[in-house]
Amino acid sequence: MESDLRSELSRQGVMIVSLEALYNWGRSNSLWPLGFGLACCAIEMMAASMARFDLARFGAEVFRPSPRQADLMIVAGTVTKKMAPQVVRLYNQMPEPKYVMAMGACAISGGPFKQGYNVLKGIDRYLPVDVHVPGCPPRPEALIEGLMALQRRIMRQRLTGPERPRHLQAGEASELPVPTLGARDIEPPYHAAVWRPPRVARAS
Amino acid sequence: MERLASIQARIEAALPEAKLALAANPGASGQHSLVVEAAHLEAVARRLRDDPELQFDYLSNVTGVDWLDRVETDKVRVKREYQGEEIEVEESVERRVPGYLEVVYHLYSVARGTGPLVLRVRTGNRTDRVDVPSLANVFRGAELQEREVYDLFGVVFTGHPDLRRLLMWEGFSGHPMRKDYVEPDDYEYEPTPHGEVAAKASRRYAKRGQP
Amino acid sequence: MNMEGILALTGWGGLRWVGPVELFERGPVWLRDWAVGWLPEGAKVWAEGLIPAVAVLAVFGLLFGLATVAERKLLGRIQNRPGPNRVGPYGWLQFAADGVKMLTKEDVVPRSADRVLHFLAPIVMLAPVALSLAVIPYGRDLVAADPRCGLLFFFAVGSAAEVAAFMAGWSSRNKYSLLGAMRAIAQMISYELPLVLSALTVVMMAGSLSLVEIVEAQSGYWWGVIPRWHVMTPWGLAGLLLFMAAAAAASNRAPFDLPEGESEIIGGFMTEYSGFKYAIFFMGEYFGMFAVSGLAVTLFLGGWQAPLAVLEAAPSYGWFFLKLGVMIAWFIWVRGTLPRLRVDHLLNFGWKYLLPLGALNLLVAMVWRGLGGWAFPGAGAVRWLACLAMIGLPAILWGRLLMRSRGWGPRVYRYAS
Amino acid sequence: MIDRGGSRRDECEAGGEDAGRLEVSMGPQHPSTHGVFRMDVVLEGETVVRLKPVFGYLHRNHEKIAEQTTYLGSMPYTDRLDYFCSLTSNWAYALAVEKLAGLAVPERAEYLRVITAELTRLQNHACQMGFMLQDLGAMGTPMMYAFREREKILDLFESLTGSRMMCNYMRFGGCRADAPAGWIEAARGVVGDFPRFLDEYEALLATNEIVMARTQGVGVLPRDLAINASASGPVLRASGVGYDIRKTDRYGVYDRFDFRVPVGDHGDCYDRFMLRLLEMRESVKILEAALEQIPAGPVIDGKVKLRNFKPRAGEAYGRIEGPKGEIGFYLISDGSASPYRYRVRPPSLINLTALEEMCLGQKVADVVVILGSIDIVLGEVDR
Amino acid sequence: MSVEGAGLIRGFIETGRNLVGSYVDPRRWVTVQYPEERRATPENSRVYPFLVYDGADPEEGLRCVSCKICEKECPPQCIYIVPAQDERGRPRKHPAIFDIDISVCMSCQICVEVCPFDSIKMDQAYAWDREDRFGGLLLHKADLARPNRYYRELHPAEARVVDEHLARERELRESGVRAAVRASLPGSGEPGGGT
Repeated sequence: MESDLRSELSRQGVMIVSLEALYNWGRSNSLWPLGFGLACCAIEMMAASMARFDLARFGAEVFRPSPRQADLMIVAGTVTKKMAPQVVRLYNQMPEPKYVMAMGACAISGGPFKQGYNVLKGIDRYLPVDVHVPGCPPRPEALIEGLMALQRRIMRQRLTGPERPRHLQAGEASELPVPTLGARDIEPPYHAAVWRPPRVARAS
Repeated sequence: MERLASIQARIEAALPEAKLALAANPGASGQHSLVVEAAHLEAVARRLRDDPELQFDYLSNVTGVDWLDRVETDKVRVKREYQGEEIEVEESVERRVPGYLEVVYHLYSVARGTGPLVLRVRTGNRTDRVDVPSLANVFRGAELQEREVYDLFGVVFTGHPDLRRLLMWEGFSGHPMRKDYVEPDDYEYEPTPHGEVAAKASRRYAKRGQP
Repeated sequence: MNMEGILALTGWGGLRWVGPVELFERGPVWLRDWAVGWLPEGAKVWAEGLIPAVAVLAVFGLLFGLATVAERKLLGRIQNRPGPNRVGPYGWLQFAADGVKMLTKEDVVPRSADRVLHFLAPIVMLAPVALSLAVIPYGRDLVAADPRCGLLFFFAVGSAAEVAAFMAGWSSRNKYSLLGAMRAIAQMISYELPLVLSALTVVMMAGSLSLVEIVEAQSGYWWGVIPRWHVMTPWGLAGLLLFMAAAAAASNRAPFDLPEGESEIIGGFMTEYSGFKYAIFFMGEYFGMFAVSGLAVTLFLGGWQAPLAVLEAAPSYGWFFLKLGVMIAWFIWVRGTLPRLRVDHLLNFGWKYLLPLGALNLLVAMVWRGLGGWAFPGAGAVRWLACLAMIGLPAILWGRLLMRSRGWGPRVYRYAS
Repeated sequence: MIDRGGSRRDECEAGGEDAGRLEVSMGPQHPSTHGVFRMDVVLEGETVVRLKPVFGYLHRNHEKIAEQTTYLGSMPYTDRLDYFCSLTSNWAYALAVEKLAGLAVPERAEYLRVITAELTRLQNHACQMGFMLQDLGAMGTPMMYAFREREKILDLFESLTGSRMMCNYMRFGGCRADAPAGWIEAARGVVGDFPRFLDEYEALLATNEIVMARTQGVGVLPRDLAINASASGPVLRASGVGYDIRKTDRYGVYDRFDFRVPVGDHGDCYDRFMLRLLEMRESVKILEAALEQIPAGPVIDGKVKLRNFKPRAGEAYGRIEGPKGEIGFYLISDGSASPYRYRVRPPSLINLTALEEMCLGQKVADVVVILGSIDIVLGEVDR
Repeated sequence: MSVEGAGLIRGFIETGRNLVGSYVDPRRWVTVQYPEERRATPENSRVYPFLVYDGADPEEGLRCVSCKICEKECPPQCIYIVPAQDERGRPRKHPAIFDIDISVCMSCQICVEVCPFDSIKMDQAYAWDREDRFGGLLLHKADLARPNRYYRELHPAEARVVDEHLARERELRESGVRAAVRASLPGSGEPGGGT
């Protein structure tokens, strides 16, 4: 339905709720995160769920310890190469629809530790990330902003057509290949299907 | 320094075969150390722990240091014949000093509130003679730290109850904390490259060949 | 409006003037009779069973949704935060959002799982507890089924839920699930007994296994003010406390939520469940809590009886659900306060503490009845205190003995010189 | 002392490789391993017969990075070691560098260091108790109360240092910035309110029968083993060793304050829990005195260079009593702008040395409690 | 002398007090309902750096002279600077490119401390959530430039000190120039320099 017609109707007191809107409303307002902390950012994630900021107001305080019941993976902290296979495995264990939030500089790009030999330079090399929340660590307010951005993103999604969410597209795998630990480095260094970085022109 | 010398004398009196050397610290901290031969490390540590006058019962810190092979130039005076005359000239001679791995122990005494006593022990070289006796049987506190030194520096602790890698995964090769460790190259996306990283990143971009 | 009341359809065909009190009180029954009346004769029997069943499921389904939100809000308040407050008015539609999400979530079955058992377990979890809701009288004449042995039916059916927990844990092929399942079984065996024992006291005093009759046995008031609920007697009070402790264990609520102990074994037997199956487990757990709370209300708190004679004007089912709400709030409060027990503590607590006290309570109830003949001034108070001491003192002393024998107790600390 | 631990281990292994054993890998993603820590546990029923910790899931190469950057550049990284206690890590590092370079610290800076370190101790201990109770299965309530108080302290940190968690506050030869106007008063208010929270905690938990049953006699660390395994901080003191670096080393200006060091006699989880409670009460005393006595003056030695800081060749080991135990830094300088060797002595890692001994024969539910009572933080364990 | 069970009851009283207290006691009602309610961040608070410019033109007024000190001192190496060049190819005291990768920045403010020109300062905006990592989190010169007025609003006390310092420097520089000019004039015996 056209959005202006819908808004006109709602002004007249007629609420039109499409199945799509209901579906999006449900999943955006019930984002249960995986209780999954990696490093410093996990503490701010916890702080966000505590009394001062209270993530519960958004219905998102139900930190599920089991990935089977979680909707949102907040990658909060440094992903090391040793940990990366487990993170991908956890993502694979989550049921669709699932979302990934990269919280903090380390999860996005390796952050301050990107120079390290055991640090993965961004979880988006292996997982499709929906929202990036930079910060070192992000303040709880920033995390809440990120959560609201994710909610808006879900509400915007159309269930049909080429723009439909990933989990509704045929051929999009719910499980991603798990990288393995090699003798010197993690292999492969990234999944080409997920990660397509642009080239930044820089003088060496 | 004096106190350390008296400790040295005390240990040498109790363990005549163990030769200790004093290593002076040129820095401001004044924490000088005792260098122990690897063969006598365990006996010395046990003595330090059990001697009623010393009671260094608390092994606070164990760590490795990688000293690379280095070239030293010594000034030597040599006699040379110069225009039929023998004169003494100063020449610089390059000398290759083999590197070694060093394990440093910081001991404290809980019973007496003294410390730190710094012990150092050195391996033969950096490649094949890298073993040092483990202190895990004298101080349990050394167990995990020795594993870490093994993992990151490649010092092999003989007699360690469970010598496995601590931080890196099983099957990893190399010892990352060594000074000559070459880090894996994963600079596929570097918007702010510097120095060496910039070179690596541009190599990466050239290989990928995408715009 | 007519002072006589309003015109109401009282059942099939009976149209007469009734007052608002009667309307609310009898309304549900009339509604049922009216609906049944439309049907042909052969279908009436079925409808008479089906309509209450649907009504119970609908009411408790809604209650389940509201209880989850209430739990999150109340826990929030205990923890100095508001809890869900943005979805729907004051956050009360949070359960709907969760429900929509759960319904549309992918259902993952682990590759190595036993698919049949894995599928059946949530159903086996929910069905018996839903059945056990049938025998609870929600109001005057408002009970889905009133068998002569209602209490027996309740316990027989209710304990099937633990089988479901074991099915779930076993079929998931996950070590944490299995640990949770084993804990569930151990817990069931230990806690059914004290649960039944404390209920048995009531059966003995009321002389009936029918829950409707047990409620009726608690009607009336002492001196016209204090309701004759069982909880007002020493044995009833002790019985209620024992029952609530055992009930928390039976419904896997804190501090006895070991089968799913999140901090130890992830989600216990539910670890591998996702989407709607998980929601059904969740629902089964809440239904179990409603059932035991409803039974506690029925057995000890006078069921649908009003607390004061003047308040009897309010509909009886209103009182029942109010009391049920208080019980649920108590469960939530406990969850917000207490840490979890350990398996062996749980078993010890059940076998060594609750069970002997339950048996003692039976004795106290007998004494209470035996002392009923006393007729000197203040006899009531003496009898009350004597019986309370009979159960209270052993409870405290026995508890102390058990604690001290393990060396548990407060400590005094020294300071280094 | 070691032999006993060893024999106990052998005994359990000799118990037979019969059926009924269950190998569980707890972690690296487990709600109660406080991050990405893993324990490979062998269970008989629910009893632990073997436990092997697996580290390294958060090994982010702190030491290597520090050897490639300047002395100053490592300071913000020390924040991220123990992300609950950035200020004490700052202090330990600054202390080591000051020893290395022979720097003195102005008096006001010393007081600010004591104040921030003790505030850090308060919030760390409060949160540790919250986490431990979370592991015991309390639905977050104690943790919520702890974080409620922590936020007040973080507000102080933010207005002093600019950041809630990653303070990066201390510099070689002092502190980066002086306290803003009104900060001391605000800190006095927070410290004055704190005992109320401690009372609340004590009422909620200290005599709670379930807490006592779950923690008393659980995870006992005998005195000799505690010393031999280099345990430190509250873990060491709970085992009956009155060893506090604030008293022994008298670093900073700690000798000006009157405080006591509580000591436990049983070495179990309850002792470790209660000691933290008592230590917080002592910290409040230190804070009250420090906020009263703090002198005016500069907060940093103006002669110390910020850039091109090159201490002369040598080495130093500096340590302080962090909330989790002895945190020390060992530095070797070769006279250049970055340390030749940079080593962190991580209390969390070393306190885990005797984890297996503490867990053997206990139930699986106790393992998480024992781990919680040790108070580890993975950033520091793996570095 | 304690009675078993008293500990549990004490716990219930405590949680009950908090339950009631969250309705009546402001000390037990600590939630800041973000985004409707926001707490003012303290003056010292810091998130990401920005570049200060004087005057009205964000390009020409930039204080940055492209000395690359911050680039070198930045611990995670997230700053990238290329100096501008004039027509003859000589480096100008102005950055052509000044990028900060905030997906790497650790908000340590070491760049602020080492900057001798007071040109880089810390911002307090924290909401940087982006769906696009590659474009959205690399801040360029234009995104980073902020007027001095903005800095004064964020950090009033600090800005006052900086402004005074800069004014004094400018004065010295100008008086130095004047003195130097005077010194170069014939017949003047005044010593030059602006110390």
